[in-house]
Amino acid sequence: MKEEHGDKHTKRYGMVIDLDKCTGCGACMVACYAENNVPFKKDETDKLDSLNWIRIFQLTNGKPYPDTEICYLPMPCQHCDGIGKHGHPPCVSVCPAIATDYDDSTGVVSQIPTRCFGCRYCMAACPYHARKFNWWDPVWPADTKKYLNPNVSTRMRGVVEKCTLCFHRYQQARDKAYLEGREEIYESEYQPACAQACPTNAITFGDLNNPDHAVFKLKNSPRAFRLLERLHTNPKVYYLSSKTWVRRAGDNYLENESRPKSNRQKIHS
Amino acid sequence: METTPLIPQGVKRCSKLQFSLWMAAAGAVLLWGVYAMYLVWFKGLNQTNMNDAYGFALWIWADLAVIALGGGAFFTGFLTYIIGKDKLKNIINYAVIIGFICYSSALLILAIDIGQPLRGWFIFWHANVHSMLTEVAFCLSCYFAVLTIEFLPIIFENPKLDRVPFLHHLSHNMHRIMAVFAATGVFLSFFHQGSLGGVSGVLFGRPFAFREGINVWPWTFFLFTWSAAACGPCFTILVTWITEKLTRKKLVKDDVIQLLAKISGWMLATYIIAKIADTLYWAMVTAPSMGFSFMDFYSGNPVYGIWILILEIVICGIVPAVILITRKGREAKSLLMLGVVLAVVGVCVNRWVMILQMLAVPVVPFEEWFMYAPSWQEVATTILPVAYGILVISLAHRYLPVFPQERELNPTN
Amino acid sequence: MNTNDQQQPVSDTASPGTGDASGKGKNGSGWIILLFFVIGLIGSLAGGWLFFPDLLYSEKQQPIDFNHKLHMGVVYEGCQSCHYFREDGSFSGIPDLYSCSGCHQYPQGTNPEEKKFIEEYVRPNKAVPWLVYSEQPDCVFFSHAAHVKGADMKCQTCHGKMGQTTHARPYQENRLTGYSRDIWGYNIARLGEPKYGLRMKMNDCAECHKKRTGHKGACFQCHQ
Amino acid sequence: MFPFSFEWAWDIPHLVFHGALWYVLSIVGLGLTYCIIKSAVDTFREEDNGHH
Amino acid sequence: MKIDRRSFISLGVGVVAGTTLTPVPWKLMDDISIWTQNWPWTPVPKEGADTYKTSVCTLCPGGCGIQVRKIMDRAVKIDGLPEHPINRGTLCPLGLSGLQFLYGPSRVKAPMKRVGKRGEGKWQEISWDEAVSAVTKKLKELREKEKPHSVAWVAGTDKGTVPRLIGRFLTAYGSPNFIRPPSVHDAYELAVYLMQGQEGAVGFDIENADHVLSFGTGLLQGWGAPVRMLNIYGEQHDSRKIVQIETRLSDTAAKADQWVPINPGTEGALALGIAHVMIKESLYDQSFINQSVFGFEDWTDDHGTRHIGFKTLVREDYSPETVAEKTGVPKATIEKLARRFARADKPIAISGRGEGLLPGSLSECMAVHSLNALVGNINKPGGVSVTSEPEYAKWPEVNIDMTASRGMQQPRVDGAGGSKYPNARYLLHRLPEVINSAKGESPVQALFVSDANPLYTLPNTKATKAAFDRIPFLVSFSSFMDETASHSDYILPNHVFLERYEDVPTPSASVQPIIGLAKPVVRPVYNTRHVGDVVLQVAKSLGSFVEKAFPWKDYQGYLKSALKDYWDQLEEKGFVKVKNAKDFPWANRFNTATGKFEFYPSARNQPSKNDKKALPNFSPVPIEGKPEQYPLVLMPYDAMRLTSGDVGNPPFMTKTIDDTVLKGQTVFVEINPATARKIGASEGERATVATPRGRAKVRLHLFEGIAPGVIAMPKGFGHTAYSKYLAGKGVNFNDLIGPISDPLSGLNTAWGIRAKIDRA
Repeated sequence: MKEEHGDKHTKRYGMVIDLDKCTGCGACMVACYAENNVPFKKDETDKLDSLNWIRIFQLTNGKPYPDTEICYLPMPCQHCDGIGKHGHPPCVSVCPAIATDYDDSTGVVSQIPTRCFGCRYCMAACPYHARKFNWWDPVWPADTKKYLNPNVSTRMRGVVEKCTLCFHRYQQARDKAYLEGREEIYESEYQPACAQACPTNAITFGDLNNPDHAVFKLKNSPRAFRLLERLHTNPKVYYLSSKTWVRRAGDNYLENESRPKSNRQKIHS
Repeated sequence: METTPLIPQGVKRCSKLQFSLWMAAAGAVLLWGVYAMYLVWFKGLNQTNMNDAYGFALWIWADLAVIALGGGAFFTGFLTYIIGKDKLKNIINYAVIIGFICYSSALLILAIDIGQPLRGWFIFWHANVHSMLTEVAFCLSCYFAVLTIEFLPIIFENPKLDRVPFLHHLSHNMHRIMAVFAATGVFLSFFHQGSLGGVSGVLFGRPFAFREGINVWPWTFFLFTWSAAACGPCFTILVTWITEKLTRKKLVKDDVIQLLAKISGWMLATYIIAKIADTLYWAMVTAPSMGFSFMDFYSGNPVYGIWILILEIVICGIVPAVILITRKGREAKSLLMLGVVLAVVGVCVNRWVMILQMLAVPVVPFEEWFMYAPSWQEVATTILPVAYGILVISLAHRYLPVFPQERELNPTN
Repeated sequence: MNTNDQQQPVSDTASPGTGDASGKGKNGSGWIILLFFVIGLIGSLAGGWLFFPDLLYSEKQQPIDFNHKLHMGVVYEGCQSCHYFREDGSFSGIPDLYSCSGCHQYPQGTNPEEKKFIEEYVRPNKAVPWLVYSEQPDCVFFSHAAHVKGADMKCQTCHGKMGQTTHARPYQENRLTGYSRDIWGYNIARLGEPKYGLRMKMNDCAECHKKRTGHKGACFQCHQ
Repeated sequence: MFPFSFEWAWDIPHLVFHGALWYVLSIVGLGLTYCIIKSAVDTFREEDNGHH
Repeated sequence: MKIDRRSFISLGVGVVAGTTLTPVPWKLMDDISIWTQNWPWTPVPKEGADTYKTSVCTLCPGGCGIQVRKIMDRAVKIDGLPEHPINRGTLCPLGLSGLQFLYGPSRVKAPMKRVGKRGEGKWQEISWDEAVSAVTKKLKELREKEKPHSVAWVAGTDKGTVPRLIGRFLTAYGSPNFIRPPSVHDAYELAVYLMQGQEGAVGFDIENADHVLSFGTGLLQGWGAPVRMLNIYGEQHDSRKIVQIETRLSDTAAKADQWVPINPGTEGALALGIAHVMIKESLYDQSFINQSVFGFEDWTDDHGTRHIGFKTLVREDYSPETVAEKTGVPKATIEKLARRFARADKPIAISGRGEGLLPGSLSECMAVHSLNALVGNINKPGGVSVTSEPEYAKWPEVNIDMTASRGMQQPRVDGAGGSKYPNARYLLHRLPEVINSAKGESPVQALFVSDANPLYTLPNTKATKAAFDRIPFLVSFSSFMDETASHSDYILPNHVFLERYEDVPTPSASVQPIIGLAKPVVRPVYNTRHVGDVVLQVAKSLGSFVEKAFPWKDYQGYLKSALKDYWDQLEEKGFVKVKNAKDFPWANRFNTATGKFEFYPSARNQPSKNDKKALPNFSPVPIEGKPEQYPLVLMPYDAMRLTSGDVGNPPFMTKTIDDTVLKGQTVFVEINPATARKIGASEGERATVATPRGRAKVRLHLFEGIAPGVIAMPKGFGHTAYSKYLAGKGVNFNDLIGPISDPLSGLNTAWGIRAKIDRA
C-alpha cells in the first residue's frame, strides 16, 4: 500500500502526524491562521463555512463508558501525489483554469486564489474536504490588519483556498540558499507553521524522498497509514497510530482484514 | 383578436391584455429571480446554503438538468438534418427554441454560480484542457452560439422583420446551410453532454460518482449523452403538449410527436440497459475496490435510500421506455404523456444523484452524511430560467411562425 | 424623421429608371448604411487605439525627482549599494528613509530636490511615498535572489536603463487596477521593444523562463 | 486558448482539444460569414434588379 | 441622402465591430479581473525588513519564551522561542493568538471614565492625568476617613515585581487587602506547608518521572505550564506512563496510558485506597518512611494522649473493598494502580482538577501527596519539590505612618489568615459573600483590579456582581473591555504583554526556577500605560510616606533595580535559569516542627481532637442541590482551545472549537447516551440545564466518555464583555455554581453542582 513515487532527486515534501502524540490542543490550527492570514468571523461553528487549512477531527471508538476512546486527527490538505502517475491528485486535473497545479520539484499541490474564479469543482473532487471556499469577504476588525503576514496574500471572496504547506517559507528558504550559494535547503529551514508550533511534536515535516529527513523513516513505521488509501489519491500526509481502530478509521478497512459486511465504522466526529 | 403586422398571418393569438397579464405574471417571477441574482452577485455566494462540502448545489443540478432537457434540440436536429427525418421539421423550430432557452439559462446559472464572475473568462483564456469543466464551458458556449444561429432565422421570419430584405435573405441563406450548423451542434452536444457526465465520473476521490471508462472518458460520459438524447426530445414533447394545452389548440400533428416519442423510447430503452449494466459494474466492482459497499451509499442518512435508485432506473427509466417503445403506449395520449413525464423526471433525478447525492455521501470514514437545503436565493435563481423560458416561449409563439402545421391544424375561417 | 421616411419613397418612385447614378441614388440607402458602418468602424478603431490608452492611465509625479545617474557615480557597488539583499535572502527594494538619510542628513549639494527631500522627509522622519514602476501585485512572489544570484542576471535586463536616468519619469497608474503602466508595457498592444526595461506581465516572465529553463515553472514558483 | 496565453502548450492534449475547438469555431464562423455576405449580396442584387 | 434608423443601426454595428478590434474590451476585461484580484477592501499586508524580538508570553502562568516576527513596526507572528526550556520552540494556541490581544477589537484604547450607569457601556475618554488624580482623590479621601483598610486590590498573581509593587503600595497606604484569585496551587502550597513545613510553589519534575498518577488533573489541558506539559508528553512518549483518574474521558484521560473512571468527587478516597494497598503489601519506601516521616505510625503526644497514625487510618478505613464501593473503581484496579505506582522508579501523584483554576479540597490534596511520601519521591529529581522564588534585589523596608499602620492591623477583608482560616493566604471567592452580608456600607470602599477578571471567574456571578455593585469605587487596569472593566468606574488600561516590560516568575508547577522577561516588542498601539507606572504615579501624588516608599522614577527603573544581576542576560535572552535550584537543595530537609515529613501536621495550632480529621483523609465535599430535585451532577471541564481564566478566548481559538462544543451561540452539555435515553433526549437537542444557582439554555451532546448520571460543560464561555467574537457565546459555568469553602482551609472546593435537564 505504501507506494513510492518519483526518483530520489526530486523532493516530495510531506508530513507524518503521530496521532498517539496529538492531544488536539489546536496549536497547529491557530499557528496556521496566524501564519497564513486566515480570517475569522463572528460565528465559526459551522465547520463547513469556516476557513481552516488544517482541521482537527475528534474520532471516538464508539464504545460505551468506560471503554470509550478518543483520538484527535489533524487534517491538512493531503498533497496527494495522485493516482497512477506522478502529479495527478484528484483536484488538480479538474480545475478548469489551472488555478491549482502539482509542482514536480517539491510535490506541493498549489492553489492560486487570484487565478481561481470560484467554480468549486476542486472541492467536489477532494475526498478530504481540504479545500475551503471564501464564502465571505474577509474582514480584519480593529487593528488586526496589522498582524497580516506579507509573505502570504490575503484571499478575496469567491475563491478556493487550502493548505500550501507554508510554501512561502520554502520560497524564503530558497532565497536564503541562493544568497549563500547553496543548492540544498536544510530540513530545519523549511517547516510549516503547524509543525513548528505543535507542542507535542506530533507533526513532523520534511522531504519524504530524503533519507536524512525524519519523515523518511517515520513514514515506514508499522504504525503508519494514510487516509483513504484505496482511492489511490496517494497522499503525502502520513499518520501514525498504535490503535487498530484509529487506523481502521483512516482507511475504510485494513489491508489484511477480510472485508466487513459494511466497512464503514460508526465513528462520529 | 388582433392582427398587427407583428403577428404571423393566418394564426390566432390571444388579446393584448391577456398576453400582457400573462407576461406580467411571468415577469414578476423573473424579477424575483433577478433580485436574488443581484444579491448573489453583489453580496457573494454566502447568500446560498452551499458550503465547503456542498460546493455544487441546486444550481448545478438545474444546470445539468436543463442541459439534458435542452438535448432535444441537438437530437431532433440530428434526426431532422442528418438522418433526414423530414417529418420532424414540424417540431424542430420549437426544439431549437427550447434548446436555446435551456442553454442560455445554463450559461446564466454558471455565471451566477461562480465565485468571481468577472474572472469567468479565465476558463477560456487559461483553459485546462484536462478538465471536464473546460470542455463543458467551451462546448456549451459554442453550442449556444450554434443554437442562436439556429434560432435567428426563426426570429427573422417574424412578419415585420421579414420585410427587411437583408434579414429575409439571411434567414433564407441560413436555412439553406442549416444542416452544417446542425451537424456542428450535434458534435458539440455529444461532447458537452458527455463532459457533464464526465464532471462527476472522473472524480476518483468520490467513489459514489467515479466510473471507469474508455481512455479519458468515464462511462458517465456516454451515459449522459445518451440520456440527454433520449430524454431531451421527451421534454420537447412535454413542452409542446403544455403549449397546446395553454393555447387550447393543436400545434403539431400526432404522427410527428409519435415518431419523436418512438425514437426517444428506443434511445431510453437502450440507455437504461446500459445504465443498469453500469450500475451493476459500479456496485460490484468499482465501489468495492475503493473500499465501499453498495449500501454505504444508500443508508445512514435521512434522505438517500435505495428508493432513489429504483425511482431513477425502474420508475423513470424502464417504465417510460416500455411505454414509449410500444405502439399502444405511444398512441394512448395519457400513457404517452406519462412516459414523457417520467423520462423527464428520470433524467433530472439522474443529474441530481450524480451531483447532489455524490456530495452528500461521506468519503472519509469519520465524516457524516452532508445534507443540504437550498436558500430562497438559490430557489429564486433556479426558478428564474423557468420564468425566462415562459417569457421567451410566449413571445416566440405569439410573434414567430414556430409551428409550420399550426395554420393547417387551426384554420382561421 | 418619420415624415422623411414617408416622403422619401415618393421621391424615389418619382424618378424610376434614370440610369445607374440614380439607381444608386435610389438604392443609396444601401451605400449610406455601408458608409455609416465604416464611420462607426473607423471611429471606434481610432478611439480604441489612440485615445483609450491615455484615458486608462493617470499620470503621477514621483515625490522627489530622483537622479539615478548622479547616485551611480558616487556609490561603490552599483545598484546593490542601495537596492541590496537582506541577510535572509529577501530583497530590500526601494531603500527606506533610514538608508537615504545615512548620507542625506544634511544637503550634499545644492540640488533643490535634495533640499526638498531633506525638509519634507528626512527632518520629519517621514517615509517617502515612492511610486514603484515595477511593483507587482501582492499575489506574486518574485525572487530577486533567484534571478540575480541564482541565474546571474543583470539588473538592466529587466529594469533597463533605470540606473542611468537623470530624472524620475512620471508614473502612469492604471485607473482600474492601480498598477504601473510598466507592467503591461507602454504599447497598448504589447508590441515592439519595451520602452523602459521589460514588460512584466506573467506572460513576459513565462517567455523568458521558457527560453532559459525550458519550462514556465509551477504556480508556486512565483506565486504566494 | 491561444498560443500566446500562458497555459498554451504544443502537446497532444492541447492540439486535440483546441484543434477541435478551432475547427468548430471555423465552421460556424465561416458558415455565418458566408450567410451574411451572401445575404448582403442578395440584397444589393435584388435592389439593383429593382424588385422586392 | 437618407439618414434613417437603419443608418444608425449600421453605425452601431460598425462601432461594435470596430471596438472588438481595439484593445478596449480586451484590456478592460483583463483590468477588471485584476481589479477583482486586488479588491480595495481586501487588505494587502505591507512588505518590509523582518526582525525577530524575543520575549515571554504572560497570557497564562506558563511563562513560555516567544519570538515575535516583526515587519517594520508591525508584529506579524508569535512563535515559540527554540532555546526556552519550557516550550522549546513550540507554543500553545493561546500564545499563538497573542497578536489578537495586541491588535484585537476588545482593547481599551485610552483611560476611560464611566458616564452612564455601571455596566451600561457609556464611557468618556479622559487623560492619564485626570485618571491618576481621580484615583488619588479617592484614596486620599479614604485615608482621611481613617479607612485605608477598605481598599482592596485584586491582582492576577502574587509573584513577580508588579504584585510586589502593588503590595508595597498597599502597605504604605495602609491596606492588608492584596488578593490573588484562587488556583489549585493554593491547596498545593497549603498542603506542603502543613506536611513539609515549606513555603513556596510546588514543582513537579515530570521530565524525570516515569509514572504519573493524576487525580483528575488536566495535565494536557492547560495545567501548570501547558506547553511544558505537552512538550514532555510528546517528547518522551514511551518512557513515561500516565494514569488518569477522572470521571470524564477528558483529553488528558484520552491520551493517558490508562484511564481510570471514578465516581465524581471521590479521588481522595482512591488515593487512600492505593495507600492502603501499598502499606498492606509493604510497597512503600521503607527507608524514607522509617527515617523521614512523622505520623505514619501511631504515636503518643506530650500529654500522653495516644494518636493514630496514617498507617492505622488507611488500614482501618480505606480497604480496597470500601474504596471500590465509594469510588466505583474495582478492587483489582486499585491494587494494580498501587502496585504499578509503587514499583515505578520515579512515580509522582498529582491532585487538583482540570487546568487548576480551582483550589480544591485540602484533605484530598494531602491524601494524594501522601502517596508521594509513601514512595519517598519528595524533594528529589523526578519527584515533587518545593521551589522558592528566585531572589530579587532587596528593597528598603517601607516606613509607614500611623494611618497606614492602623489600617495594616485590620483583619483582611476576605478572612484569610484570620481566626477561621489561619492557613489561607487569599480567599477571593469569599469576598462577594463578605460584602453582600455586611450591614451598612460595604467593607470594601475601593477595589482595584489588575490582570484579573473576578466578575467572570468567580463562582456565583450573580452574587459577585451584587457585591461589586456595593463597592462605591471600582477601578480596572485591564487592557481589554472584560466583564470587570465594563462594570467599573474607571478603566486605566495597562499595556498588553507585547508592549511592556514585566518579569515573569517561574512557570507554574515547574521545578526549575526561571525568570522570564516580557519586553516591549512593539510601541504601545493605544494610549495605555503600564500598571506599575500608574502605581508609582498614584503613590507620588498621594505624597508623604506613600511617596517615600517608592524611590524609583518609573516601573522600568524599579524593575531594573529589582532584577539587578539578571537584567543584562534577561534583556539579551529573554530568560534566566536560576542556577542553584537544580541541586534540589531542600532535599529531605523539612521545616516542620519534627523536621520530618508530617502525615499528621503539627503546624496546625493544636492536635485535633479527631485524629482521623487531622490526617490526610477522605471527607467528601458536599455539593449543592438535592438529588431528588436535581438528579444529575454537573461538572466543568477545561480544554486547551478555550481559556477559562481572566483572559478572554481570542477569536482564533474560538474558531478552533468543535461544533460539538459550541454551535452558533449555544454551548453543548455532554451527556452519556444512556442518561440521554432515560430522559428521551437526542444528539444536538436544545435543553435547559438548571442548578440550584441558575438556569441556562444549552444543547445536548451525546458523549460516551462521560459517566452516566454526570453531565459536563466547558469552562470559558458565557462572556458578556469583550467583542462580538466572544460575547454571548455559550454559558459561564460560574453562573451555575456557587463557592463551597473547605472547612479546613477556607479555599473554594466546589468541583460540581447537582443539576437537571429540562428538554426544550
